[in-house]
Amino acid sequence: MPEPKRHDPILEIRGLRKSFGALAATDNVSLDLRPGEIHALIGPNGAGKSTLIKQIVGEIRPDAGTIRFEGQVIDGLDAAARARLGLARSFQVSSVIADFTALQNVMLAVAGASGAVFRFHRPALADRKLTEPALFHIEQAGLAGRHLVPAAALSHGERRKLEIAMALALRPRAFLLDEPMAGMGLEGGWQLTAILSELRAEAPILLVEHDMDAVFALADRVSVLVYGRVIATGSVAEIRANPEVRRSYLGEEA
Amino acid sequence: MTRLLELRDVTACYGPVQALFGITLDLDQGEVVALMGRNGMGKTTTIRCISRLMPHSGGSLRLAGRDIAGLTAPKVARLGVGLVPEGRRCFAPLTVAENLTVAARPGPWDMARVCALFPRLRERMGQVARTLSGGEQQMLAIGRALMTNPRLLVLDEATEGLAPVVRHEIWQAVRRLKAEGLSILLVDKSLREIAQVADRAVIVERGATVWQGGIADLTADLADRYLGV
Amino acid sequence: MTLNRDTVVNLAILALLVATAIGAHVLGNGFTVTLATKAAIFGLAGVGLNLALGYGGLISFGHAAFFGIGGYVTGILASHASTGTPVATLPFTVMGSNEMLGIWPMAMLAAGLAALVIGALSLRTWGVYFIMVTLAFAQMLYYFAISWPRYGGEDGLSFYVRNSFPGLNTFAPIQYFAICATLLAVALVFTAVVTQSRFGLALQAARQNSQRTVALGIRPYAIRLTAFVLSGMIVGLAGSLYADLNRFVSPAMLSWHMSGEIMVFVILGGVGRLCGPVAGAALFILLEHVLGGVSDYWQALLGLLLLGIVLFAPGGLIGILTQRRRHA
Amino acid sequence: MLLAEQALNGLQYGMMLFLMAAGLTLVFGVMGLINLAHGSLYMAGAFACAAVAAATGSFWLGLAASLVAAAAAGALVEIAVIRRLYARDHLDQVLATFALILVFSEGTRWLFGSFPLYLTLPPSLSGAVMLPGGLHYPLFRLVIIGFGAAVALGLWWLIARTRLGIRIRAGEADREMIGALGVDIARLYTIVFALGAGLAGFAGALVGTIQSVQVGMGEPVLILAFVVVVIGGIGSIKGAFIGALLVGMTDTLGKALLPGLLSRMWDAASANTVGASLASVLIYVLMAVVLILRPQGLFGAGAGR
Amino acid sequence: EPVKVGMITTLSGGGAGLGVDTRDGFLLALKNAGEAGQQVELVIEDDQQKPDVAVQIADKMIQSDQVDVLTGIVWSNLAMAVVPAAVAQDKFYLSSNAAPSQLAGAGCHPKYFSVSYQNDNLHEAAGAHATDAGIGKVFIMAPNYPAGQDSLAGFKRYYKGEVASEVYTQVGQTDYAGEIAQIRASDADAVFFFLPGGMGIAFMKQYAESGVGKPLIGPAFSFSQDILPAVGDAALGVKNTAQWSKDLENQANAAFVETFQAEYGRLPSLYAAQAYDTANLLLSAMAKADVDDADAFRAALAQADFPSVRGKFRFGPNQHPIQDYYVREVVREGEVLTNKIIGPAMADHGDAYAEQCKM
Ligand SMILES: Nc1ncnc2c1ncn2[C@@H]1O[C@H](COP(=O)(O)OP(=O)(O)OP(=O)(O)O)[C@@H](O)[C@H]1O
Ligand SMILES: Nc1ncnc2c1ncn2[C@@H]1O[C@H](COP(=O)(O)OP(=O)(O)OP(=O)(O)O)[C@@H](O)[C@H]1O
Ligand SMILES: [Mg+2]
Ligand SMILES: [Mg+2]
Repeated sequence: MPEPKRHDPILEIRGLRKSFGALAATDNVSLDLRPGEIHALIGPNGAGKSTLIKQIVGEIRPDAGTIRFEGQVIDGLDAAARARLGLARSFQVSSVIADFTALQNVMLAVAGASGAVFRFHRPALADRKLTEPALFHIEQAGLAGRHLVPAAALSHGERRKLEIAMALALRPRAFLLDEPMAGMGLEGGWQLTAILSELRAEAPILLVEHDMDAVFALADRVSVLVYGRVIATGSVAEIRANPEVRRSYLGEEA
Repeated sequence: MTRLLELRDVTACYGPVQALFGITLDLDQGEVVALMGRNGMGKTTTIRCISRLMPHSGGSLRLAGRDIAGLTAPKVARLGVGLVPEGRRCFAPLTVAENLTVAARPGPWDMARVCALFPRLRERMGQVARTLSGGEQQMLAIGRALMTNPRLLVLDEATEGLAPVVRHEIWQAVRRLKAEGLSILLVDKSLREIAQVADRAVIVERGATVWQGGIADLTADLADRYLGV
Repeated sequence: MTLNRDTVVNLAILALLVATAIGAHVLGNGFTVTLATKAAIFGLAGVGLNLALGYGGLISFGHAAFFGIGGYVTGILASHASTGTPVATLPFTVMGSNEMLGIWPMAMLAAGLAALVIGALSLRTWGVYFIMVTLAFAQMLYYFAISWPRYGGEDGLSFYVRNSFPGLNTFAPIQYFAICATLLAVALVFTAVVTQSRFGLALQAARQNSQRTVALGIRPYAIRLTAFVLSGMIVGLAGSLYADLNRFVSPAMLSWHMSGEIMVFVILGGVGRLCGPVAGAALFILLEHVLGGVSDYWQALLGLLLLGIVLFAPGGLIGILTQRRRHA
Repeated sequence: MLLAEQALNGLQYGMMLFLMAAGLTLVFGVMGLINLAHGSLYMAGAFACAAVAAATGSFWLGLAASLVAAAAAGALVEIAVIRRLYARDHLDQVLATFALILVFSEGTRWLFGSFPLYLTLPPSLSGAVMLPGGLHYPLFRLVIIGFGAAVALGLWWLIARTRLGIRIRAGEADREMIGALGVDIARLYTIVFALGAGLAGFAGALVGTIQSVQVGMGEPVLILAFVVVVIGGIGSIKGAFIGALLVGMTDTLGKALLPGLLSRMWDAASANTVGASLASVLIYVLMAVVLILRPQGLFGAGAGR
Repeated sequence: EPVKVGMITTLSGGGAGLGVDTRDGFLLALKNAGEAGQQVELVIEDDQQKPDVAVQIADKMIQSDQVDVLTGIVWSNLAMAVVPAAVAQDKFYLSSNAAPSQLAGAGCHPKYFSVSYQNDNLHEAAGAHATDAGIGKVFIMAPNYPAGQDSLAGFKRYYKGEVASEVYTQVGQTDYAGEIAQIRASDADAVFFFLPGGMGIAFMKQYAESGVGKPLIGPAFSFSQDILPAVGDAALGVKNTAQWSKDLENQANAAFVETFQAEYGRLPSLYAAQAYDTANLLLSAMAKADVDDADAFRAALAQADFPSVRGKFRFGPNQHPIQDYYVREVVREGEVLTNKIIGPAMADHGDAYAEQCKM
């Protein structure tokens, strides 16, 4: 495999299609995620943003099209394999292990990232290779002091933060974040904006978000998805100025 | 104006852990009240107590002058509390149409009117809720609550995950509902919109009401202290 | 490991079981020792099932298959040892044996292989479907055993003399109890270690939210299959011990009643609690024994008591004893 | 001719299975409650029918009694026990309903003694009729086919077409939420459970009439009924119906044809026993194959783990 | 000196009826014996029809209760689990019902007596009867497990005609439409079936409804007094074979039937009769020898010097009965269905396994 060059896209999507019956949820989508960038994906509800993410991570099989990750075609890999390659996602609806404490949740992510889960003897809770990074990411996501609370007992916003902590703990090659700002609250929103801004240096982010304050503050590029098609890609300024986008999506927030 | 909802020093626990330490809240007929506070401060828990989804452990709750402490959740709902819960909670295996009709009660809100508010739902009428997009589910949850034709609409982060244009329409709808005389209790993070529609705000901090007052009196200083703006 | 409440309760349950057996032995009550042995063996089976069911969320209604396979391997080896005929000559000669140390690995291996095959197919399904597919496989074995005349069919297979263990007289009830209790303790330690390891973390995570574990790069299928096989092996060992307790095996060991009974031990004691199945099995056997003398209709009383426990003690016996519901 | 009769038998057996599974479809398939005591309610219906028929001399009164008694028992059980278990794990339901089996079985034995009871057809339903094509067929089996079809239609209509059905399914998906919307799900569940129990009891009376009325008669039914519901896909009335027919056909035709097929390979005696053994596991093989190929059953709702 | 007897039988669950009759028959004999009966100290335990439970109870009775004699097991598979180990530990076992072939042939034992029959006997008698009745072709059917396979073998051993078709059904099967269709299609003149318990009830009812109408022959199990009321008119006229019937004319039987009805308010079944004989056999031996003197006690048992409800009764070399078998017909007597003897099936018949017994 040739060494990918610095400015080559990390993630390359070409001609992706997916239909549910008559509905074309993804309609010939091509998209790049380049090193160091935050690429925001916006669009009306039901435009197909989450469906696109699900196809990238391998939860849904596309009908056509191809996905390359770091130069490698990953179409044949299952979801777990893609995660191991370094594609981390966050879920639009928080998806955490309810009975686990916040700490255990993030430890699991650390373990998953290390690829060594078939270890049978060492007590995980005493394994500092797991606990230390986990605690670090919990604090990073703004959940300091809440690490011993079972995820089921966290408030909605706190659970969203846990979702972020788990994504961070995967230390991936690329982030796919589905509405990370949702439920965050005002303060949490600011904090997350700061985190994501720094994170892009570590790994590029494909950011699906309806919070325009965050998108405008963070995005290096924005793509707009409507009825499964990319209708525009460009800088924040270009997108804000696009009349079609203003009409179908932004409304007064342009 | 008559008092519709009145909470006095409500406390509540999740098992051994106390979550509410004294919530006091008033909501008059036709009023829009915003419940505000940081993550994990007890907004949702307050709402769960009002809808009787969990028991409270102290204080009093009155709806239209009636003590609702001993009532069950369905009773309270039939007294006119329509809930749009946190996290949508649509009935996953049911279709959009079934979700809307499952608890419908007669009144001004019917299928046609909900579809007019959310045209997207009309297109997806026969689809099961599980496969709806996040925003579509949120629309469905709001529509479902409206179909019960409530007197008091309780919106817990009801605009989460909605596209800006749709969010805008929701806020317009809220204004319209208010104009029609519906009372609304809402939790939302958009200060800008709240400032425009709400009459009053209640701020909770660590499970207790720390401030209650007219929306105009909510100063930047308060917002900074309690909401972290 | 700190000495928290759970650990204390776990140790107390084991101590109680051992004390009962020793006490009965001293008083010369051989049958009570046998009952304690039975509790230890069923407890062991429960511990095995608990690994899959409690920690992995794999509600198997077919663990009698592994219990029975363990039993039949024991019975078959022992009966061939007594007649001196080989069990099989192809692809290589397998001779009978009446040494427990030789029989146990064979029983566990056979049960583990069966679990591998059944698990590999069944794990494509989940939830209630999983319950029913595992049941289906166990039923297939059951009907096969009933009508296969070679080893007695429905009549079962007696081998009259308990297999031997170096240095012990296995026919003495207390000595056989010692063997079973020791194996139970080993299995408990094994389960405790495994469930607290990374593997255990992943297994419990996969139970609750497999979509999430996949997104973390962990394959639930592989994790679950491993747990299922380990679980089957432990239950197979229990089956072997049970065969030796009775010196007899029969298709009843493969029936769905048996699967259900093992499951009841686990639930009664507390799902996903280390010593739950032991407590559950012991209580069940105690009730059966005590109530049996009360009335012909004792099973109705047993039913009422069980009902009381489910209704008023969520989390099973261990739940009552530790005063809290199950956590991660 | 024999094959035609066997196919009809398969159909009829399938209908009988559906009748036995109908109550379970409602309670397990739609409400999502694992009710191991389904077989006990089935038995209760048969005993009630036998007792009332013996006392009054009327089979029809007995049939009515089976419905009423089982529904009443169901309502009682729901209010006293099941109601407290909805919020719990499936496993607690398993243990509780297992306990109920013990109570029911021994309770019945205590009430009615240890010996099988007498329950037989009234003259108007007994005997065989001539079908077109010259086939003699027992009238009552035709009646069972009719009942099975009627119950299937009724259930399908109830669940798919009425608001009650929508509410039950909503309650199964999120009990708390349906309550918060003003639907008193507790009462609804009692009604549905009682209905399921009534159906079980009714089936017990009908089927018990041509089988036997004795303690333990519900056990084989229980497993078969679960098999049927699962093959069809949980939550689907149509699935349970098709599943029942499939199981009925497989079982009957398997028993009829396998020994013959095998006798081409082996001598008659071993072909007979081996054939019979294979036939008895055939439905389990069927279930395993269906679920391995279609993990959510034939008509089960797709994903959603 | 009292003799301690352990009775292991099925007293709960679906099969409890047979165990209850076994227990009641045994207790009645003790009661009728008056003073002598009080010399028997009886321990009764419920085996739940589970072989493993039966084994454990046997262990307990032997180790803790220190019984001298065991009895009571109804089912062959439970007997196979218990008997070999019990006699190996020097206890007497008197079988009041189950008598599998293994224990009659190579596995026979000086301390094991079958007071009932050998499992094949009733089927053999049915075969003999079918031959005598001149039935040319029979359709034969039994469940697919060892007892079922033995039963068809037993029938064929004494049946001289042609077997039209041999069918094995599923254990616990409840619907027989398929088999009935095969019967209808076959050219057999009669049907022999062995379907114990609920299986037999279901088959006979369904057969009666089907209108096939070929005569049925079976062993007594499906026509025993515990089951007949449940089968109802569907059983009327069916011929079945047994070594006992309530209308057998002898004094012991008259007394037994009368006292049983008086005591329990129902007619006795075959199982009750066998248990009654078992108890009386035991009492007869106790009168002659001390149970601790095993050889003498065994000799006393082997003499079978007791008034059997079957009339004449003696043991063969393998300590299984040599007795007469009868053909009975199901009839209605007033309100109740019961059996009436219509003729002999086999006289002084032993069993096919005695030769293999080296004792
Ligand atoms: N399995 C499915 N079957 C049918 N339709 C589906 C399925 N999954 C998704 N859809 C439809 O596909 C469309 C795209 O859904 P998707 O979740 O990708 O939207 P989205 O862009 O993420 O919207 P939102 O911003 O509201 O989350 C929606 O209209 C949805 O209803
Ligand atoms: N099921 C639960 N069990 C135990 N504790 C809980 C549970 N749900 C919430 N809590 C705790 O109660 C407190 C209040 O939670 P609540 O959900 O009311 O917060 P909130 O104000 O709605 O926050 P958010 O803005 O994040 O939704 C939090 O500390 C939370 O951890
Ligand atoms: Mg989305
Ligand atoms: Mg909240």
